[in-house]
Amino acid sequence: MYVSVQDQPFDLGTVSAKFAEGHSNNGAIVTFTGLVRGGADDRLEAMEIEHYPGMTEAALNAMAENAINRFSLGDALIIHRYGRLVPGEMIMMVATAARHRKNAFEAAEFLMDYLKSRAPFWKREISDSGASWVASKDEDEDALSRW
Amino acid sequence: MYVSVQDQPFDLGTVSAKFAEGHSNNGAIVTFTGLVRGGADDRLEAMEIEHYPGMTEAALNAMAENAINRFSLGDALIIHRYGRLVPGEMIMMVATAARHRKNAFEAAEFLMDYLKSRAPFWKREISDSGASWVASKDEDEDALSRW
Amino acid sequence: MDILYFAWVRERIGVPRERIETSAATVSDLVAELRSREERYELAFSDLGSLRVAVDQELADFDASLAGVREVAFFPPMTGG
Amino acid sequence: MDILYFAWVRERIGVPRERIETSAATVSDLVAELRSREERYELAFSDLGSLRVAVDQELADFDASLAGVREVAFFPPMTGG
Repeated sequence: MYVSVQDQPFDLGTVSAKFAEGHSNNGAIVTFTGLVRGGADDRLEAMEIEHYPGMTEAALNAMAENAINRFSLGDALIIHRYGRLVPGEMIMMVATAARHRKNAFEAAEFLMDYLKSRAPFWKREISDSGASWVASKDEDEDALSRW
Repeated sequence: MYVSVQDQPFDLGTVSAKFAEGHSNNGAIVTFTGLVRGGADDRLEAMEIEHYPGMTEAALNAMAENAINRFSLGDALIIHRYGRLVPGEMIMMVATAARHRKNAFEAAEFLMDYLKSRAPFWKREISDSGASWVASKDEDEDALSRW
Repeated sequence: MDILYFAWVRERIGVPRERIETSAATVSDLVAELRSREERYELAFSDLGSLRVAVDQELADFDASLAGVREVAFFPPMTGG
Repeated sequence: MDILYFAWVRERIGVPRERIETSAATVSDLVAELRSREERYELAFSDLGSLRVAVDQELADFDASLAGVREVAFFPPMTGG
């Protein structure tokens, strides 16, 4: 299990390759990577992510442990950045390893659903018209009800 | 869109990093990687994968195109190996890029479900007790009914 | 007790954290006490439905007890991932 | 017409492909013609429920027409991924 809350970028290739190493009992590996989108008309200059040091690490560790137990994972990984990011940059990623594909997929979706509305991160979008906090979506809250 | 049927290994890190480049309108990237498992008691020596040259490439291209259209993907990738593989080696991977996570996840599962029972590959397991063709699973056939 | 504020709650209150002396029994009592202090608190806590609270770094309800609690944080619904 | 065999169908027939002259109108007719040839074909085609067929490299049903077809392939259910 690996959990990291960091302001520095991470390398998807390096992280994916390292995560996949030595999984001779886990036939299925799923990764999800979230990137900063440019926005509807590409006017987003940057995204600033604030978090709650201490609580964030504890929340992410608990989510990864829950996923491992619930979906019988061989391994799980969560990396989430904070600070200022520009469009195209990677915000976060999760990775899951399981014996079969169904559990690996479900665990990755489970982690994403919890990260969206239960991990203490707040996004603010900076464009040429100013800065605004990203509003939470009802659909993200609703997504939790399936677990 | 990238589709490859190959006997040579691929590098998950390199492929993932390259696939994720320049997706400023796709906020969500999902990868699935399938590895050869050692088997219940680690007695598997190797897996041999046979395929139907010509039909395989056409089938995989059609699946990738279907996924892109059906889930409004920004991009899709399928790599599938054939030949002799040992436990721990990567058999195949898919990658999907979409604006939102739901479509990226669903498209990756869609591709996996179709690869399992509609792409002309046949696996044979070699152990110290001999060689046997892997039987198709009813659950894999059933998985197609959700799409 | 340490009180922390994040995102637009922090912006409205004007500070990221402060230490206060309180005998509030629950989070709700604490909120009522803060709202009675100054306009900026009244503004930040005007719509509790749009607020979330963590007690000692765990998500909690507004009726959670503050007995023995060291840290309470207020913030909008989270937008991670 | 080229006939291709894969996996255990190939093993039972003994060759990966062969060219045959046939006037079979459908895949089913072709199967019947092959079964009447030799024991190894009878063995390979004994349970059609466990076989799949591709006509000119596309999955097809056993009642598919062979008019104008260049290549027919027989194999067990696929096990990719």
